[in-house]
Amino acid sequence: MREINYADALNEALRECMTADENVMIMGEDIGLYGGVFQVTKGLIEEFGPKRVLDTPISEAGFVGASVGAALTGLRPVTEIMFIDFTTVAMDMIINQMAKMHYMFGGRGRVPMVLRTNIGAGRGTAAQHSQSFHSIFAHIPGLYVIAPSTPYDAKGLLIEAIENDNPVIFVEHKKLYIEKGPVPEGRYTIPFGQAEVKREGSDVTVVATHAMVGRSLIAAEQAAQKGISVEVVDPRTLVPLDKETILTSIRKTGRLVVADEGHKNCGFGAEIGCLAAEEAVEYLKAPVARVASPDTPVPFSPPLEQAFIQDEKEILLAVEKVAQYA
Amino acid sequence: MREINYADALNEALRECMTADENVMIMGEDIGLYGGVFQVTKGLIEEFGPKRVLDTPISEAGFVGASVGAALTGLRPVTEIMFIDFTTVAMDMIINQMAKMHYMFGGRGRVPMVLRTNIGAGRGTAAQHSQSFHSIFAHIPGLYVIAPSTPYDAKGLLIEAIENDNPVIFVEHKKLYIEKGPVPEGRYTIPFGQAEVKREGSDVTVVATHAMVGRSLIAAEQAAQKGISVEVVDPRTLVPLDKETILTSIRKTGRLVVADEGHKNCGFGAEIGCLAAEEAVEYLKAPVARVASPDTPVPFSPPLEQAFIQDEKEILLAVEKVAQYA
Amino acid sequence: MKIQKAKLLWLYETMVRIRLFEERIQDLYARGAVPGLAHLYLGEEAVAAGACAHLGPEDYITSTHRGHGHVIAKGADLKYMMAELYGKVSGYCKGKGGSMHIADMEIGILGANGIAGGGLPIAVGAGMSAAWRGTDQVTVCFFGDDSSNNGTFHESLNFASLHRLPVVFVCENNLYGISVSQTKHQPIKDISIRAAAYAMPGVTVDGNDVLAVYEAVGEAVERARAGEGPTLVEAKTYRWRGHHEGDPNQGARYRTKEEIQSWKRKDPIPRFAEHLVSAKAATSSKLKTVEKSIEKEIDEAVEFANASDFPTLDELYTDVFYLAEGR
Amino acid sequence: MKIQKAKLLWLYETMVRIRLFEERIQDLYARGAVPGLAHLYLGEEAVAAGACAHLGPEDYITSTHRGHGHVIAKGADLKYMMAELYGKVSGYCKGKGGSMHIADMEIGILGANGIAGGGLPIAVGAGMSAAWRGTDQVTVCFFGDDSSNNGTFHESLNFASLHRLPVVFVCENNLYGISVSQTKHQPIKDISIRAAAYAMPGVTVDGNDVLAVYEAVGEAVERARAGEGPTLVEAKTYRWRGHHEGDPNQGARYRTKEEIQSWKRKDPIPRFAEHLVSAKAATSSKLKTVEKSIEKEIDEAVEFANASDFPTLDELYTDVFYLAEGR
Ligand SMILES: Cc1ncc(C[n+]2csc(CCOP(=O)(O)OP(=O)(O)O)c2C)c(N)n1
Ligand SMILES: Cc1ncc(C[n+]2csc(CCOP(=O)(O)OP(=O)(O)O)c2C)c(N)n1
Ligand SMILES: [Mg+2]
Ligand SMILES: [Mg+2]
Repeated sequence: MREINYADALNEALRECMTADENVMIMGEDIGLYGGVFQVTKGLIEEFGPKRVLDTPISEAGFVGASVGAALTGLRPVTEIMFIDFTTVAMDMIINQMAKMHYMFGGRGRVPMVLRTNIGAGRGTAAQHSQSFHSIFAHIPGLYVIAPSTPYDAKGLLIEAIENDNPVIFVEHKKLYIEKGPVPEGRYTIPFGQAEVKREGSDVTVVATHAMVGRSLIAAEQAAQKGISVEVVDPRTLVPLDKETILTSIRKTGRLVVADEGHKNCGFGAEIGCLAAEEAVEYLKAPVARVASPDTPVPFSPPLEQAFIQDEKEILLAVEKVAQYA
Repeated sequence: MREINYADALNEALRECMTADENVMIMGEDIGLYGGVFQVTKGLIEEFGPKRVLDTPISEAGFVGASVGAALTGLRPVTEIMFIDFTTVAMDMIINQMAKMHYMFGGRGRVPMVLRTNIGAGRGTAAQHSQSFHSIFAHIPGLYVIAPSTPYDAKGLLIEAIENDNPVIFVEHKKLYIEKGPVPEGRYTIPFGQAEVKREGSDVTVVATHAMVGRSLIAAEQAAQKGISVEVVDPRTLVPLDKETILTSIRKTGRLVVADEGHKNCGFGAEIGCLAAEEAVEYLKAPVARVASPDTPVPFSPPLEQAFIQDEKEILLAVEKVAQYA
Repeated sequence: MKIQKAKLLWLYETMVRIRLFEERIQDLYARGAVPGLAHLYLGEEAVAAGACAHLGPEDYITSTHRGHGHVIAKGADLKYMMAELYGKVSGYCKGKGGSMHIADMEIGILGANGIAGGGLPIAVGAGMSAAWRGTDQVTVCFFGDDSSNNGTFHESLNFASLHRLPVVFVCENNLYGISVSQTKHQPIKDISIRAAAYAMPGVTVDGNDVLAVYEAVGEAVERARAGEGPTLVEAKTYRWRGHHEGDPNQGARYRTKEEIQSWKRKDPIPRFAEHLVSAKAATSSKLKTVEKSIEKEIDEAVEFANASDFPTLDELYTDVFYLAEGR
Repeated sequence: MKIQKAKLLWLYETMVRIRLFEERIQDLYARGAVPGLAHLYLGEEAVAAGACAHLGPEDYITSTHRGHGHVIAKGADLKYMMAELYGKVSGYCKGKGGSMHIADMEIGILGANGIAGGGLPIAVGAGMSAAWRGTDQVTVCFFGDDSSNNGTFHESLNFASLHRLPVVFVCENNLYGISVSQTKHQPIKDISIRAAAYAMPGVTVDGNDVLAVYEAVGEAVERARAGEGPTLVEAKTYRWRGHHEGDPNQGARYRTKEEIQSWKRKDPIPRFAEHLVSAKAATSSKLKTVEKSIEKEIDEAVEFANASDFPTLDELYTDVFYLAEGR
């Protein structure tokens, strides 16, 4: 199959949906002529025009709220927030409006919109342009939270998100935009709530998200050389969560490492670790291990930022640690 | 010792600190003539005047940001956000400015401010006035997150918070404001990072926060009648977290219930459950159990809201469940 | 602006419907029949009536925490409103929303809102949607004086004017945000001057004069339907009750009895009744019958609410997401 | 406004210092010596210089993502700036902040800011603090045209005017927010008209005329120190480079070469140099020596940065909280 990168896969998903449904529109800062700071919307304004590809002022609360209002009244907005760090200025519209309307209104009114944004450190952009607090959205009922780790998943999950009648927080990863992988032409969807076992193994389960998936696969390869068989499970959607696939793997291996780029405290790693303690404790042969970003802001200085980022090294260490327990 | 309620205890803490340090000022909506919607600031404008007790416009981002700027330049603002639900409109100022400045600036500049707000359902105020997403702040490095469960703790922790040179999210609980308890006159502080064992026991550890502490003590009493000895541990500060006291109790009882009013997914309960799985798994005799608000918005209708709120009944059920494991 | 006799009667009837509904809520609340928070609209009826008089069921409104008047004027059914305030499953939101979240997409009510200033961006989105879809639907966005200090006001008016969206921003300036008087929350008197910051027309009217509101919003709606963009209309008015039921003595902590009395003398309803009678648009006996029938309507609404069931507990878990067949 | 000869030279020297510093960063960035994001101030030097000319070390500024010019004009040491851009421990923030977070409380730099519009509320707080503490410190708040659409602009100007705080809001209107031209992000041309919405004076000046900026901000600072409250000063200018280094061809995706060239002809520095010489405030040889010494200063800054160490890895965990002795 032809290989394209994650950004182009997302671009194809947008083009597919905009061609199929004229009510789909995209908006955000610099998504038009500029094509998006990560080039995900490249070429779309030329194809669909400035109304369906709308460059917005710096008014995230305003245009996220406008997306909610538009979604309530017949459009299907796909709205970009340039970095997840900036979702903070629109947080009321996300947490109190977008997430809650369908419930508050007793099922009257739907909010079929997608909020696209991205996480990830490693580009030297410091504390306000490198965060990974996607777990915050998983804590708020009423939002689907999506975490694609490959170009294939990115396209299939985005089409599903746009066609879904509920509000979706679609969390991309900066460092993955230029990663290539096989992606089918045309429309296909990946249903929410279906984790994928990205590698099978029998000794240790690594539940990994976003860029941590690729890093876990590298660590798994290295572990294999040391005789440790690692299973890598990618939830793909944090909400809804495919608990069964995750628990099945944990019950099989009895050892759990959770690798998520968010901060450690009260993050997605905590949720999975607690899930194991609630529903698979009798199978656990070793302590659960979290590979997470430290509980510090993201530093600018390259060596500090590299130390901040947890990669295959830390994952391998965690795998070896839990593997020691018989 | 004389007994006063939680709101009055907070009021005393504010009066103490404003009397002791003229740089301490308070601001927020309706904290002046109105005395705060929960009467925490009652009488302070009469005593300290309208500059040090400042009623603000509906501009949470503006006045939380102003608090940050004032704190950087010599004042010690104690700022009230009427309900935690409204911290969303100030989230950038909290997450990207208040929490990060000391770190981003490499230690230059301090932000000695306290953001007071409250959580808790049960007053029939529905989805946008009843939330308990304090765990979000625990996920953001650079913020102390405080959770007083008694009038005594409320006063001592608030004085500590105001005298502390770091940004503090001080999370009160609506239903506790009218609860009475013994409170010393004058100044005293409770250091951050010291959990309190509110009841000793040997069979089950219940880590509880806010109103869940009182509910857990009732459940513990009921459990005792059934021959189950429950230890209730109140972290009092979620950040910094007194892991030792919590882990010591878990290692002693081998059974853990976490009772926090936040939503279940990626909440504080997940953090404590995961902590047990990381650092005390070999002591666990039973699955960890979370007593948390369901992952739904807070409904208005009284019977639904009552079903939403988890209290002594659910805690007792969880205690009995984990106690069944030998 | 010419106005039909039927419309004049509609304005009167609508104001009375709001007045009597709110008085009933005040009474029910005092007797503990209605749980939670109730922010009453008493005294401000002319604004909702005068504004919504120009809207059809296909047009949109966004409302506020003080929303009963807006949704009644937009055509909400008192039975479903009352049932919602009681928390009954027969209410507009199955009892899940309550007073601050009444919504009905069928008649363009995009929801009351518990966030002060939260409705403005949503109104802009509805306006954008109507413009993009090429309909002539207009959105009226209600909000208060203090809410005009929320950043959403700025972002919404900027965006709406930039794209000439069919939105009418109606600011109900009742001089207070809870206890904070306008002089303490903003350095201006006429909020309509803020329109100029967005190259948008702005006008201030007497919000207790239903015809003045009708005129001003009427022109704004015409501009909107003609694709000429949004307008900011400020209506000066006053709330008779406290911020919410339970605010001691109608807000005595921050307002004087004299101030409240002076505004009660400006009651928009008798003032408009006199006009109708003197203009021979209606006889006072005709107006009496209108009131009678509305009293009956409200009695029925209370009966309906009382007779309705609370939602069953499984409703706690439904509607978090819309689950289409097969998803 | 009378202006001393020494101040004239300071203005020139400051603009040149910014110009040469930014040109050096452009070069270092191209050669990969500087990591991360660099938003250069080339072409806008007159705004920072003209504004900060009225401030002493005890006064405050809040800056932006495009902040090098502001902090240089406020007196930042190029050595520590350069070291910070390199991510070295000898930098202003120990290398933890980088270009977008330079701060120095000792000389009133309350921080550059990575959030567009993030600095305004912080400036208001500094102004409040000065007023409450009874000092005559003034805060100058820099922000861009597109950032004037962030709700923080509205909330900050409202609050500052309400309490007559000593803050000068300096809007650098360079006609774009990244790729979005002003015509696409707001329906107005002169952002200064927004001041009226807050009963605040507003003025627009040629941001490439350092004396015009000096005059306008000077009057605003006088008002602020006299307790007469805040002012909004809009300076029309233009950035020569792309939004950040790496934005292809100085922003060719959204700007024409002609537009860029036409603005380069309005270069504020030679324009001011001619004025100085013709006004006999300085000889051109004198100006040359100024440039020379600044070149030397920058060379030393680069050497300093190169010679400095990166922070040790334990620094990752420090400064999350300030831990006083005994706490
Ligand atoms: C963002 C936000 N901040 C604060 C509140 C609390 N609150 C509810 S109503 C209100 C006052 C609103 O005043 P105004 O906009 O003038 O409307 P009015 O109540 O006078 O009709 C406040 C502060 C809120 N609901 N939302
Ligand atoms: C809240 C927020 N939204 C978006 C961004 C991304 N961003 C960085 S600079 C910028 C444009 C700023 O334009 P302007 O205020 O005119 O300043 P300029 O860059 O032109 O100096 C944008 C959109 C941001 N940093 N913060
Ligand atoms: Mg009001
Ligand atoms: Mg600009």
